[in-house]
Amino acid sequence: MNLLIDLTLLIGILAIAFTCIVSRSLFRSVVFFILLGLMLAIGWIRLGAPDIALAEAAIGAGITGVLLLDTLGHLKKTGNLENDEPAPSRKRLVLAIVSSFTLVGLLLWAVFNQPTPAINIHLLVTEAMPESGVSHPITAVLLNFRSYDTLLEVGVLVLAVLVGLALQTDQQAQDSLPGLPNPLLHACLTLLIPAMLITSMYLLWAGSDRPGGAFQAGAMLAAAFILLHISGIKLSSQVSHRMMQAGLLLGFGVFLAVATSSLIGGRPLLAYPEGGAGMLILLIELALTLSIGLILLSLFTIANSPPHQTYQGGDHGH
Amino acid sequence: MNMILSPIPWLLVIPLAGATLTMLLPYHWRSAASVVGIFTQLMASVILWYQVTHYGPQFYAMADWQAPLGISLRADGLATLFVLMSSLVASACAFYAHHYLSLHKRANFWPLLWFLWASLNGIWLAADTFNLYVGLELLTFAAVGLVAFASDERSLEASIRYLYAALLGSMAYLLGVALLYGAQGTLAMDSLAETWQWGPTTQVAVTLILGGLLLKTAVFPLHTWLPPAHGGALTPVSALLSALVIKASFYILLRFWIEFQIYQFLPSLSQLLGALGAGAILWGGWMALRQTHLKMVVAYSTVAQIGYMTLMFPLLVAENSEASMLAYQGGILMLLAHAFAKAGMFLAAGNLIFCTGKPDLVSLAGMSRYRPLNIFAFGLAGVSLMGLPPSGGFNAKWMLLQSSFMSGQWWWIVVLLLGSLLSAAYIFRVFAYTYQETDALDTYKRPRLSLELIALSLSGISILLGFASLWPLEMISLPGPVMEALP
Amino acid sequence: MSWTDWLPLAVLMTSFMAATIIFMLPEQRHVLRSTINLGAACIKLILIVFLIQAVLKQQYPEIRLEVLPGLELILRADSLAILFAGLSSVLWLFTTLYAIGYLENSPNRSRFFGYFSLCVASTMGISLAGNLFTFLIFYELLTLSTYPLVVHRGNAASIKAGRTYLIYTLSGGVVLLLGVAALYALGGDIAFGDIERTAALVGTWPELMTIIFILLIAGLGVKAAIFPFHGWLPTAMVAPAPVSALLHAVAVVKAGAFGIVRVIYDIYGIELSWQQGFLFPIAVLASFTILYGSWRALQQIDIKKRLAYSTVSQVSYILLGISLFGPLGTIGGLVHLLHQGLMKVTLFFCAGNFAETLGIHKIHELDGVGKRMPLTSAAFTVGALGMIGLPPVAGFISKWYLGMGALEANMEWVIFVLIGSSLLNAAYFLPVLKRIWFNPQQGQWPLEVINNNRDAIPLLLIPALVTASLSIAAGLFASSILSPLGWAELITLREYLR
Amino acid sequence: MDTNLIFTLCGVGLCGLGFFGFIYHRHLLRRLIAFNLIGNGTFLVMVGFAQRGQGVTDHVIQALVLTGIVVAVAATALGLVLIRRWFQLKGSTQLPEDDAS
Repeated sequence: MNLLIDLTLLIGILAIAFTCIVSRSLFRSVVFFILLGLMLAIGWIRLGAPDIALAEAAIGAGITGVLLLDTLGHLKKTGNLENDEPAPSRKRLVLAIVSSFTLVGLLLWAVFNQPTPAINIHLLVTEAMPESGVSHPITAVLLNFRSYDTLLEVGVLVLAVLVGLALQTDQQAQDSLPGLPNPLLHACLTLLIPAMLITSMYLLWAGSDRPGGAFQAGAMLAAAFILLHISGIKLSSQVSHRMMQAGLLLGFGVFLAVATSSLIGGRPLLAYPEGGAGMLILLIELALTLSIGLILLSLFTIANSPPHQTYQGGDHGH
Repeated sequence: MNMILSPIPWLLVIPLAGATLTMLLPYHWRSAASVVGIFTQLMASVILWYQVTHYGPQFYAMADWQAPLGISLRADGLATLFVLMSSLVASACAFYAHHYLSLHKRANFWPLLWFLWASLNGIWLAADTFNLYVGLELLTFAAVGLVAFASDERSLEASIRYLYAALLGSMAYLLGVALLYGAQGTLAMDSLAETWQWGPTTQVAVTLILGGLLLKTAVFPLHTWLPPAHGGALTPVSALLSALVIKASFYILLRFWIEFQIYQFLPSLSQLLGALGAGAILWGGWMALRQTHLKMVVAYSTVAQIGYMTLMFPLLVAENSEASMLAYQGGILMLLAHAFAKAGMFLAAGNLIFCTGKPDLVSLAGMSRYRPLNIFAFGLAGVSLMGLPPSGGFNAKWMLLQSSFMSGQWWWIVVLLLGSLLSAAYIFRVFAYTYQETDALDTYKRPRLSLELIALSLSGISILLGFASLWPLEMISLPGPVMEALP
Repeated sequence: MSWTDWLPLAVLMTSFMAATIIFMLPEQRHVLRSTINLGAACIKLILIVFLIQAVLKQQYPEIRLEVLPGLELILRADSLAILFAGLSSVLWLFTTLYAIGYLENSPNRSRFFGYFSLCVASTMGISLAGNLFTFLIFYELLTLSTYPLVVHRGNAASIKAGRTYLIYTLSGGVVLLLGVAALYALGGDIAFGDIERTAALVGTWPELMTIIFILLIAGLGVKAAIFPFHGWLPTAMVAPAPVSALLHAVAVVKAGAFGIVRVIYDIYGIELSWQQGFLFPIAVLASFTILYGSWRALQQIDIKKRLAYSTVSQVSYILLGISLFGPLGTIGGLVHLLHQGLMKVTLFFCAGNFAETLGIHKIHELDGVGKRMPLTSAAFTVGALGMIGLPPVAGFISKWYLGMGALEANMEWVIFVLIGSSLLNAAYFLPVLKRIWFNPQQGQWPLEVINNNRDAIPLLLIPALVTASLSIAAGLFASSILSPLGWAELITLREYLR
Repeated sequence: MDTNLIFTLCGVGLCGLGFFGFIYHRHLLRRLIAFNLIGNGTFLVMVGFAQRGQGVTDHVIQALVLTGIVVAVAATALGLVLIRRWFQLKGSTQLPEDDAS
């Protein structure tokens, strides 16, 4: 029975992915891409990875999907959606087929010749769990054992926003999506938004002993923010620019501060003081959730706003 | 040793904190904060150098979790040299940028630079394959951002091209790491090296990692994204990209190649890499010769110079330890000399373009008369890139030549020598333009003296390396994981 | 380490420091610039005198710096080094004087004199190099620092000449690098004079060592302008006259010839070279170049071009002398290294004077110039007669020893080469002298810069007169130990026939 | 055929399809979608392959995939920002064809 489900998922995922790639309509491609994310979420549950399933659904399918759809809407409005798309050349087709088949062949060869790993890291994880300060292993890995990776990863997120902001100089960005003046939608939102916020908080809190955590919670928060944004309630106009920036950096800043405080306490970077791991992790996660929500929202709004059109001549300041 | 005295975490914390601060501070304070950061960063690099030379390689367990469960950082001689190199070049480029960019551009430049710097230090010190992936992504984003923020059409196109190539590269790398983890059950480089077992899985993993890193390093024929990105970015950015950013993926490749002893088990792959390097030298040189814009000449020169560095791979041969050692040292010296020479050359080129106000070569006529200091800086860098003595580039070429002789691979000698002639051709072609006398009076703009001096000092270092090569060579030959894995 | 050991470095640094300071000087500060130039030249001469004393006492000052594992930069003053360094520093002084006069009021003097000093610094490095690696470094540096001088005028012709110059010299440099690197790969760092090591290598790898010899000679032959690598020299004539003097007499071609001397005497050893049969092909090639250069000189109507081909021919005398196995041939070759420098620099100074004073570039324009510019013409005559080999000018001494050397080495055919070449020399110089002294002036001078019937300005005239006098003095006082001949004999006795 | 293997194979397929799309298409948005497919495929391979080797649920690799997903969404967002600027500046949805470089 399980095998049947797995095989169905396999075929389904591949079929959707295939359609997504070859579909003539870009819109359909995007829709199929979102669908693929949802299918993958089921797949992740089958793989025993509910955390990833949540993240995939919220971030992979949700946020990425919204970003893509929004871009599509923009393209459609500027009339760039389907017109100037000549069929790629035959040479490209041959090259693409040959290289992807080579890749698949190599990977299959690698997969079917898998040796037995010499190191079983999960044993080490189990052994170290009591000292981690949390009871959910993934949170322990993300925010304790390999917290350095996570720190840099949050850096990547901040950096993405930073690049977006650097490209956008026009502060009074006018939005390409006008607010949707739909009373029904507003009614729905008044119910939906609090529910989403609560879910987000739950995800955050759950992270310490079961699936969930800052990223999933942050994504949920971002989804709520984006919904608000689309419905015409602009968060960016409610709070000042500086507040917004502080919010974006809050998670990264708190994370970095905690990391550095351990240095000053004479411990290695990122090492939590004895007994304080749980608290500090929760603190970091709290800050991260808010920041991730704001970062994902900003990524959405930055993509939306038109840039300054004029090229500013020479780049020399003097 | 007391953990608080180790400079390793500070090398990461300072730039990350610098990035955060410079994003939050008002525009006018960002430079001041950065200057403080730059000096602490230089100090930390020097302390690291002192510690490594006196107490041997340093290991640092992040969050106090030992690898393979946690993430370790390693500072051996090689890593320390790269930390020093990137600190020097990045500081020089930062000071240049401070004078070169307008206030608004500068404000955005600082946080991007700090992220770039953090990721570079992270990569030099990393000892974990997945950590390297995150570091590479951080580096890519910062670099793409720096290219894009020139905010004209050309740089935007270049940054998109760059982003796509880099993303594909990191994904290939990640896939390779996934396979390695599946086969070995660990991500830490040291334990990977210990438990390494050759088989189809590791071979495919190596191929994927190799492909991804080659794409990110812009090794011929995967170089097409590089010239527009490096040639189209703002001058201090071009210098950073050519001098440091491409070195990061090359450095990872080199570490993999030696520490996992790939050179020993896949010699044919080494030869392939050498062939790609040869292609890069000849094609990059040829294309540099055909460019009409100054910065494009310099950018294509980077393509060719990457080829020289790649030539060290086929010269790492298991049977001949002397030749391997020479290749290793020569290759690193080449990389080091290129970092300084290319940064100096890009900055000098930027100054020249600022003087004439036009990016093309023809407008350079009379420059050697009116702006001799810039031409001199450009020339010194050129000497090192051509591999003419006395320069770091020449010493490196000499060592690679010796290594080719010793391992009996005469064909690389031909490539090395032909390549020098080609590079001489494209560099002197630029000179020929600058020596042309025109009737035009000196109506050109004059860059600040500090801008000229920064370019000159970077180029000067590449020349000085010709006399002080022993110092970096001793440094990278300090005991450590790389030296243990060399034959 | 005694204080004399620092002398070689000091000799090098005088020019380097001068170059650096001059680069920094603003264009208008030409008095200061000239002072620095001449001051450096004089200091260098004094340092050379100290070096000569040390070498006479059989001390060989030496300084080393390890640049790569097992590879050192060595600066060492032995008698051969002093021969070349002495020549260059004497001629540098006069060429600098001349250049100051020549470039008066022309643009880009800062750049010019900066590279000029750099060029001499490299020449000093070449002469004082203690191993092939050091030699190679300064040899390439010489290429780099002469390029800006060749293209100095910045017109299309000089840019093109610069390109030709680079194509030849950089390719030569690559061939030389290949040879040096291969030799290093076989035998490690071989210092000059360590001929036993090379002998052992030749015993082990005779073919490889022959190939390396060919590579080294070919690489050096480009700068020495041996046929067929001579093409750059006449093209480079577009450069200003002081640069021509530098290329032809002081630095560049001499560097090539000097390098060949080093390779044959101090790397392979003259006996080994002879046993391996390396010398005969060089003798043939040198002879051919001598005749060919003279023949081409005969066809030129441009004064500087004729002098250029004359250089092609004359530099090969040096090689011919070296390739004659025996002390007399060696003396002849070495002494010609100096004599040719003195005489050729005189000729170029005079050619420059003709051009600068009266705008004369072609030979037929020289008619009657002897009356208008008697002193310059006299100096020119001394140089020309010396080239032909008439006593008492120095050129005679060289040819005499070359002839004796040929007999000693049982290569009588060389005598015919010498005679033939002297006849050709006479054929292309005597008509010029006839025009200068005996033909009447034909109409107006092409471009009379200096009116009121005066000769060239003193700054241009004095260097020419001094070098002309030195050419005669070198012939007249040949028996003195400090004359070129005396020094060449010292080298030959001390170093090669131990 | 266990679940881990099946999803590893699924990942391999996604990588192949994504790689095909990345090379074949010139439309920047399509290439970005293709990149995301490769990413998803890689994540599946990471977890499936590792768990197949280890034989149990591997929390370390799952945590890494979480990191990977976040990085991928950041990359996508950054790509979209650049692409949309490109649309606005050039009115084109693809980069000019490479000339001889």
